[in-house]
Order: sequence, then structure tokens, then C-alpha cells
Amino acid sequence: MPKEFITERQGLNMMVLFIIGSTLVVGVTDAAKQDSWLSVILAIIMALPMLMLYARIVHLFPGQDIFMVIHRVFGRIVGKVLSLFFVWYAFHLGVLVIRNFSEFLSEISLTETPQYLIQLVVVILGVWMVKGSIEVLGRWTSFVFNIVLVIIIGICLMAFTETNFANFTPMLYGGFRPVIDGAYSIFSFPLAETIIFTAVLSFLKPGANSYKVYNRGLWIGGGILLAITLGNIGVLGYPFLSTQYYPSYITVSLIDLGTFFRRFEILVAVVFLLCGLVKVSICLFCTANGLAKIFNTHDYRVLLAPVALLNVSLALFIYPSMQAMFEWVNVYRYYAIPFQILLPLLIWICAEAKLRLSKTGAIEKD
Amino acid sequence: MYKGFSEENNWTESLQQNEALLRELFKNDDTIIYRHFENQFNSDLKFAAIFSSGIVNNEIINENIILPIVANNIRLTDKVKLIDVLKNQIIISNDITKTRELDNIIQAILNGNTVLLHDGASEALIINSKDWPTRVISEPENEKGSLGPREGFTESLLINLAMVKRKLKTHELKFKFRVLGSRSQTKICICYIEGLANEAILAELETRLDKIHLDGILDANYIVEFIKDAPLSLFKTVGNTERPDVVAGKLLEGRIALILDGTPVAITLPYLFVEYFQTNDDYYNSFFIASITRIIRLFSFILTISAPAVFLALTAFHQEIIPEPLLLSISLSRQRVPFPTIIEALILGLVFESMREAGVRASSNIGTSLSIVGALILGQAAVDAHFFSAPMLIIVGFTVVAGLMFPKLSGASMILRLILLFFAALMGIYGYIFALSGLFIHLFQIRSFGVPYMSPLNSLNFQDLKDTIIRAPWWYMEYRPKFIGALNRIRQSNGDRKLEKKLR
Amino acid sequence: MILIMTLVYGLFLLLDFIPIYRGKNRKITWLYLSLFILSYSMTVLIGFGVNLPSPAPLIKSIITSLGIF
Amino acid sequence: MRKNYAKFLFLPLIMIFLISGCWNYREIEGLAIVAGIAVDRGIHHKYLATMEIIGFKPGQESEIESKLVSGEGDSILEAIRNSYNISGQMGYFNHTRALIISQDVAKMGILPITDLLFRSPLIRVSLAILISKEKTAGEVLAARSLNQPIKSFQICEAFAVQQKALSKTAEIKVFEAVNAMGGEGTDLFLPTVGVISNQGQPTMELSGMAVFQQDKLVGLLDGEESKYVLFIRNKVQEGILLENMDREANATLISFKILKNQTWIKPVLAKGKPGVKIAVKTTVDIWELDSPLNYDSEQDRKMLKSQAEKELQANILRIVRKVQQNYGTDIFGFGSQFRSQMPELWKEIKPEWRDYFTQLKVAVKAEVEIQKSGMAIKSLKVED
Repeated sequence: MPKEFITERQGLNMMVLFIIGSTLVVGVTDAAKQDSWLSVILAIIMALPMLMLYARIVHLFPGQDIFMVIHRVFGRIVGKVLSLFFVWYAFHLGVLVIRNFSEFLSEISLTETPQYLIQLVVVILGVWMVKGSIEVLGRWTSFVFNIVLVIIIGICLMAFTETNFANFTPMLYGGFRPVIDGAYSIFSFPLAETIIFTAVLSFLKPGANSYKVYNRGLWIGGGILLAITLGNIGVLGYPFLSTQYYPSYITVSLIDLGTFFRRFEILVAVVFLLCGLVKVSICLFCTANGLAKIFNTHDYRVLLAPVALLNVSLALFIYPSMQAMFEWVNVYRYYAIPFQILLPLLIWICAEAKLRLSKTGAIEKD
Repeated sequence: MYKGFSEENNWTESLQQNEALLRELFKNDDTIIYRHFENQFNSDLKFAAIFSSGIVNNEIINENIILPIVANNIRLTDKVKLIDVLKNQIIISNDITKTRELDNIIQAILNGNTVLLHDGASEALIINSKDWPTRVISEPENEKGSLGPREGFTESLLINLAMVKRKLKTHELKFKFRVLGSRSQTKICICYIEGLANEAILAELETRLDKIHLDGILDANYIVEFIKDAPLSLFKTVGNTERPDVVAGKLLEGRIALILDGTPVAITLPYLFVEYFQTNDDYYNSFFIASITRIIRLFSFILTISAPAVFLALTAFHQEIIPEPLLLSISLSRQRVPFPTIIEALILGLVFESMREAGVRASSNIGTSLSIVGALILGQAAVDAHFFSAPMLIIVGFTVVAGLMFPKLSGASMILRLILLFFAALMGIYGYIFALSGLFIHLFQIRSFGVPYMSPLNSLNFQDLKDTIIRAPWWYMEYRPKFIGALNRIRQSNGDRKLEKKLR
Repeated sequence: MILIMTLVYGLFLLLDFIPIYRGKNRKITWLYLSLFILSYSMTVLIGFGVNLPSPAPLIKSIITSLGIF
Repeated sequence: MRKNYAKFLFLPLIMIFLISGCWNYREIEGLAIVAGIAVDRGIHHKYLATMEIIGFKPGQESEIESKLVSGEGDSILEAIRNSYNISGQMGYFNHTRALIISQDVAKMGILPITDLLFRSPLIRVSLAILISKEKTAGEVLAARSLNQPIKSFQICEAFAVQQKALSKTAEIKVFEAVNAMGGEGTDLFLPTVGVISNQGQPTMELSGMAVFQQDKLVGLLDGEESKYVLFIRNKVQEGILLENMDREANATLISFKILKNQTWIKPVLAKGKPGVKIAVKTTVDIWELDSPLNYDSEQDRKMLKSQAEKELQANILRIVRKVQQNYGTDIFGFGSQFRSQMPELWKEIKPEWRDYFTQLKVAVKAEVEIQKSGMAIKSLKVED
């Protein structure tokens, strides 16, 4: 099989869509109430060093994904165990995204359609996409990216006309603690979820810069999150915002352009669909890729279908209800610590040490 | 081929025997004429001209073959054989070969050449006397343009090549001949411009052509289905055109053309998705108008495949999106309509498609009355009788009209429309988006001779978009498309008309 | 649900698995099949209304027991 | 082979469609589109819900007509569902524009109703909530509407007219109501709708507002009073301002057309006691003058201006007093101003805000800017 490549731009687009994927509709945490936009900014700043660390891991071993890196750094046995951790994380993330997806659709519109059907369709599209290689995913993403960007910019501009600036005051009414609390939530979901990309960016074209992808992806994706959060607070205001599971959807439903052009909320759903598809595909890709590496097979594609079906099966019963799903967001921030912070840190330190110690195997640095 | 007959020993020096052999081969074919004649000065010199009537030029045979042989006083010397004398001194023809291969002789006769035998020679002369009946060069019906050259390909390969040659007078323009089809013996010609066409694509094309084993090739599509990528796809990964100017344009972009004998259609490859939306008229019109019409075409394509699906999704799933006045009027018009919307869409789609097909097949006089009966009477009556609702009729009617803009896509758009409709009926607008995503995944997956099918569209950067969604001015298109003409990217100098200068 | 799921699984088996099976790579075949059967059996159990233990509460209880939450 | 078989994955999807049919598929003509809901006290049960459904008169040229269906139940949802039993159609609430609540129900509390509204994905949060001035809310929906066959849509059009021409009441959407009820330092007011006689036939009319404490109705304000509430809430966009000019004992009535209005509320702390300063700046045109006076001299104009300002100040102050004394609920949102501008103070006074509010010192400063006097140079004079 010829080596597949994605361009820097495609990688960037993937990352942006990945970041705004589910957060777009689920909304960022409301711990900080009308200051949650501050949380977003803080979260971006918090995530910056972490994401640079991820980029460093990618950069140290060009052309090798995280599983290969782990394998190389920790040896066979330990490497496999650690890889398994990552595979589980990617898999679990995929399950969560799929479940979010189907919950959202079945809540807003397809109330009677069984959720497993929605999940199946999503997963089949994901399998189809990744089966065509990561290149197809990259091309598709950068095509969709433009559409998504246009929709989001349009929505934000329209939301601006409905904004009530009194909703933002007073700033820091509840103190600084909730802001930090909220910032950490946003850090773990979705910003640091980009750890997944350590398995994707190894497909970057030689010469492309992984730092650039991470850096720009964070700023653009975070910027979009910020714009959406600002729009939600400005249009809806507290306390109504805190009563809603899907604030962006409600926000957009309030936008009117004249008497005829109204009810743009379907656009939010469309954007979510597109971003969610990208996110699911990336998770599928990572899971299958990791599994293939653990079992020493070269073609991850053959494993896509069973992994996807397993995703659906788990998504069916992972939460008993929607409330449980949203409650779990609070657990998730702690659950994700080892995958998002501890393991990458460990890998990075060991990798640097290994490279320093064995000059022979070192990769030339630029 | 004909192995049983081409045994060496069957061909003798005796005219009678040879003729008998040919008569045996062409048994029951009364179009083959065996014309015997002698030299008027030496009646021992007996000749026979064998040709297939109808595809030969009688004048050539009479004036240039029979007349010189009969009228000239042929002097024979020992040194020179009679057949060489004939070839070099007597017969007036620009294309004359000597052969003793039975295969060649048979082919020559079938191709409209004249075979001259003479008693006492074990060789025959093949004299070019082809005169196939050809159609006059006319404007192609299916690819009309309001501006630009009016000529279209005919069924004759050489005339077609001549038309291409006239447009590109360069020695770099190469024509490679090949014969395909064991029975039809169709000549095909691979045209390309050396230095522009990608060698790898050329090699790939040759290997694919090598793999074809068909007995008859009557149209370009026979080959297309063999050589195209993604053979199960709805989309064409190999283009076709009836216009020499289009072929010349594609050759200049570094593409390769395949011209077949017997069909007025040339194949161009690689073929990309955007080419559906480029017409030759675009390049002859002002670039503003061309860009606008191209954008309209693109939108029409999206509309033609998705209008019924979106309408169905909105009216059957997402009534909340429809503004109240529209909702009420749609609802009003659907009162007492017996069919569900999806069935309505399917039936109406079928009706319109059959009407379109009837319009293609029927003679042109009936066509107008067909449209009157179909569109006016049927449509009006169906709405009045509360058989179908007026909005659905409008949507489907518009869909079909918009579909007429893409004769090359009509089949694909019909099927796509159906698939999207099914998904819209399953999950509303979300199903539609899913199906559309699937469509794009498919489009991004396929390639045409190694070139990604959606090539310039997948990275929407301006350099590559000059000739896709819009048609940039000629002086601004300095480069060839990157993905094809990578060998020699600079198309032209900008004619001293930089955009920056223009804008000043 | 079970009907539709079975159909989908069947089609996956038909279209996806057969080429892999023909590929004669036993390791992949076994891996594929085991994942496949695992997910199918889960689906069937859910279809019959069996309450499968979800990993989510388990993870939650682990985190709670660590005392952070 | 592997490259191309993936597209067969479309097949299972089509098959799913074939065996499963469509779940959410509902034909547009089968929908009973509910345009408005009226909630009353029921006779046998707690609630009586009356729904206005858009129906179609059969005939060659079908027409839209409004149909009323009602049902009773102990919860609103039950009442609505019970009415399906009568109409034989499931209601479709996505285009519901208005919810009219009777005073009885509003006195019991509207929380269950708003909860239903913002919980349901089917009902839009831009739905307008109104209180009926009549005995029951159903009466309003039973009244005639002039322009629109659908009465609830007429109400919404009337809101647009209010905003442009009258400013006697304002539309409150569900999310605004939730924010007002649940937000700190503001209380809810809702527009009221009544029935008046127009050409001898009962017709609905929009004017005035209902004042709430938490989610319970405590009183009604008439149209004129609500206009000044809107002045304070900075919700006046256009409208008319009637001023009684007491000039030289000649009672003169002047109609000003409001072009633009801006209100600032500034919370202050005077002598340890919280107070509020309201500054109103209004730009007006003279549109109707019922006296021969012309106000064309500089001095006259100044006087007119100061008179108008005084009158406006007095009116605003009067309504503030009335609400403070009679209802004690902060429909002006003074508390929220404290919260956003003096958050530290607000944290202290928040628990006893109701007491503070009733004794709040309010100072009003109005500025009226008279721009034009229409096309007339002077008023008409009637010669003897």
C-alpha cells in the first residue's frame, strides 16, 4: 500500500472540526455562568502548553504515530499495554460522540426514530470514509470545513444582532473559582481531546509542521468556541441558558432575518452532523489503527468495521438516559486526566530521554 | 485470425487459384467485385482488381488503376518483375503496398482498398482506394454552443484527426494508432501533446487498453467501460466530447484524447468532476458571463439532485422550518391529495423522466405536442383533480428542467435524486445530509487515472479555482491545472495583463 | 431492532469480511471475528432487553473512590 | 476489489429503509397545527386548555379557518392531550405563537406552564405568553379577529404594531419570562390581552400588562401605565406620548410621536441607602395639537419642552410608586442593575431585596427633545 499523506491544511481543518464537533451543540460548561466565555479563553491558554507537548511527540518521531512511538520508547510488552490504554480512550471517545450525536438528533427532531439507526448510519459513513484512507478523510474535511466556517460565521453575525449586552454583566460576579473550574472542563472536553491527533498527524506530508497544526487548530477551534459561547450568553442570558442542554440550537432558533428567513437552527444541526462525522471518523481511525499496531497487522482498514460495530453496541447501553449522559461530563474531566495529561507527559519524558541517550537512533532536529 | 486460410502454400502464382481462394473466403458476399482486365498491347498480361463495392472510390479504380494498366504499353525486362513495374511506373496512387500475406489482403479489401492480382505473381498490390461514405461535418446536436467553432466530429477517424490537427499545428502533437476488436478491427488513435501529457497516465492508459479483448467496438463507450476507474460509480471518470475544439483545449491542458474510428465521440482523460460544469462556451464568452453561468450550473446540479429530497424532508419531517404562510399554502394544496408525499415524488419523477425520454426518442415534430400534452394538460388536470399537489409538481418539474442542463449527468442525477429522496424519507433533512456526505465521500475516494476526481475542489485555494467554479480571464490563467499538467505548468505569459495592473 | 441489526451485521459480513477472509491472514480473521461476535452478541442481548453493565458507572465509582470528585 | 466494494455499504441503508419504514414521517396535511393555546381553570379538573387549530374548509378553493378545541386535565399536558380525544388529531405545536393564561391560573402560578414550554423540544422558546384580561382565556380566542383568519397570529401582528406605534405593552417570549422569573433582581411582567367591542362584535385587543411576584399574578396595569413601565425598561421604540399642558388654565392636549427613546438606570447609594436614578431621553415630533397655540417662539418651545419633561417625569414616578406600594415586585429590573453595576452591594442587599425595593428612592430625570412639528407651520385656526 502506498503511503498516505495529508497536508498541513487538511490536518488543521480536521483539528478545528474535531474541537468544535460536539461542543458546538452540547455547549461549554455553565459552571461560570455569564463568565463562561472567560473560561474558554483561559482554557485555550491552559491547553496551549499541553498541545505543544503533543506536537512535540509527533515532531520527535516524524512519520510514526503514537502507537509506534510508545512501542519504540517502552519496548514490546509495556508498549502494548500503554497502547491499549490509548486505544480504549479513542474507542470510548468515539462511543461518547456517537451517543451525543444520536441523543441530539433524537431529541430535536427524530423523536421516534430508534437511536441505533442514527448511530449505524453515522458509523457506516465513518467506516466508508476511513476505508478510503486517511487522505479521503482529509480531503473531505477540508471541503466540509469551508461550509462549516461559512455557516458558523453567518450564525455568529446574525446572533450579534440579537445580543443583549446586559447579559454579560457583572463580570466575575461569582468570583474566579468557577471560571477556572469551567476552564478545566473546556480543557478536558474538547481541547485536550486532540491527543488523538498524535495518531493522525503522523500522516502529515514530510516537511509539514505539527506545531503549526496544533497551534493554529487550537486558536481557530478555540476562537469558534468562544464566539459560540459569547453568542449563547448574549442572546439567551442566564438563567435560561442553564436550563438548556443544547443552547446553541436554541440561540439560533431565536434569530430572525425579516419575517420569512427564520429558523436557522437546522443549520446548527447540519454543522454538528458534519463535525460529528469527522470526529467519529477520527476516533474510528485511531482505534482501528491502534488495534492493528497492537496485534502487529499492517492494515488498519480491515479492523474498521468490527470496531465501528462495537462502538455502536457500546453506545447503545453506555448511558441509561440523557441526564446520565450530561452528568457524565463532570466525571469525564477527571476520567480523562491520565489519557490527556499523565500518559503524554510520561511518553514525552521517556522519548526525550531515549533520544538523548541513544544518539545513534536520534532523529535529526531542525 | 483466419488462421486456416493464411497458410503460405495456399497463395500461388496462379491468378485463378488465388481468386478462387478469395472467392471461397468471401463466399456469399456479393459486394466483392472481381474485375478482370488485360493490357491492350499484350493480352497475356491478365489482371484482376478485387474490391468491395460501395466503400471504394470508383474514379480511382477506373482512372488510376485500370486505365494506366490497360492503356500503357508495358515493357517487360528480365531484371524487373512486372509487379514492381506496376507499382513504380504504371499505377498512379499515393499509397500502394506489395504483399503476399493473405491477412493483409483480406483486411485491405474490407477496408476499401483495391487488391490487384496478376497472373504469374505470388504477390499482390494493395492500392488505396478508400472512399467511405461519410457524413458532412456538422454541429453536434448534444453539445451546442452559442459561440465558437461549429464543427463536430464525424464517424471518420481521419477527418476527425484532421480537425484536431488543424487546431494544433505542432510537431509535439502525437497520434498513436492501435487496432482493437477482433472482429470490428476498429482503429483507435491516442492523441496527446508530448511534453504536456503526463507519461505515467499515458503508460497507464496503454496497459489498460492492452487488457481489452472485445470482438466488436462500435462506440467509444465500449472502451470507456473498460478503462474507466471506479467502474461501478455513477460518475464518469473518463470524458467524452463531440467537438474538436474541446479536444484541442483538453490536449493543451495536458490531457490525453482517444479518438475512435466509426464514432463521432472522442474520449478525454483524465476526467475530473469539475469538467461536468465546464462547457466550451465558457471559454468563448466573456469571463464574467461564463463565471456566472458556471455558478448557476453548479447550483442547478445541487438543486436537481436535492430539491425533491429537501422538499420532502421539510414537509414531512421539519414543518417547523417552513414559515407559516408557506406551510399553510402547502398544507392547503395537499388537502385531499391521496398519495403520501414520498409516493407523489416518486410517481411524478417517473412521469417527468418518461416524458423526457419520450422527448429524446420521439421525432422532433411530436416533441412539441408531447410537451404540451405532458406539461400543460397533464399537469393542470392532475392538480385540478387533487391527484397531485401543485408544489410537488413545481418541484419535480423544476428538478427535471435543471437536470437538462447536464446531459452528461442526467443518468447519475436521476439515481442520486432517488437515493437522496429515500434517505430524506428515512430521517428527514439529516438523512439527506448523511446521504450527501456519503456522496461526497465517494467523490473524494475515486480517482481518474491517478488524479483525485474532485481535484481542485478539495483544497479551495484560489490558484486552483481559476477554472473551476469561476472562469477566470484568459490572461489570468497563467498556469495549467496543477494535477494534470504538472510537467509544464506555465501555460502562457500573462500577455502583459496582470490582474494587479488591471485593478489599478 | 434485532432484525435490522442482524441484517446490517450480515451485510458487513458479506461485503467486508469475505474479502478479508479470502486474504488468508488468520490473525486478522480471528481478530475480526472475535470483535464482530462480541458486538453482535451485545446487540442481541440489548435487543432482548437484557441490562448489560455499562462501563460508565464503574468508571464513575472508581473516580469517586479516588476522592477527587 | 477492496477499493470499490465499500460503496455497497449503501445497500444495507436502503434495506433498512425498506424494512423499517419511516418513524417520524408525518404528512403535512395531517398536522393539526396549533396556533395558540389558552389555559383556564377547569370545572372538573385543574386546567382547561383551549387550542386554536388551523383547519381547512373543504371545497374546490380550500380556505383556512380557525377551530377551537378544548380539554381538561390536572396538568396542562393532560388537558392538551385530552383535547386530542375530541378533535381526533394530534396537535402540532411548532408553530404555536401565543399562549394566553387566564388570571385565575396565573394567580396559582405559571411555573408549571413555563416549565412545559421550555422543556419541550417541540415548542419554540420564542412563543409569546399573555395574560387574559377577561374572565377566561378561552374568551379571547373565541373573539373575532379582523385581518387574519387565525387569531393567535393576529395577536403576534398586534405585537408588531404595538412596538411600532403604541408601546402600550411588549411581547415577552418564553426565554425572557424564564430569565425574568429566575434571574436575580427582576420580576416578571407579561402583556395582557382583552376583548373589546368593535363594530358591535367582540374583538381581541392588546394592551396593558400583568405584574407577577415570582410566578404568581399580583395585579394588572392598564395600557397607559404599562407604557411608562416600558419607558423604564428601555423598551419603548416608537409610540405616542400624550401630554396635558396646563398652560394658563387652558387644558391643552398634545400628541407627541416618539421617535427614539433611551433610558439609563443608575443604582446609587445615598446615605447608606440604595436608590435609583432614572434618566430618560426621548426624541419626539409634534403630531396633534388641540389648541390654537403655535409654540413657534423660542420661549414657547422651551416651555413646551419643560412641561413635557415634567409631565413625563411625574408619570414615570407615579407608576414606580404604584408598583412599589401596591405590588412590591421589581418589574423594572432595578435589582439586576444593582447586580451588574454594584455586585458587592447586591450580595448584601439581595436577601431583603423586596423590602429594599418597596422603599427604594427613585429619582427620574426626563429629557424630551422636540424635533419637528410635522408639515404644518402653524395650527389651524377657526375664525368666528
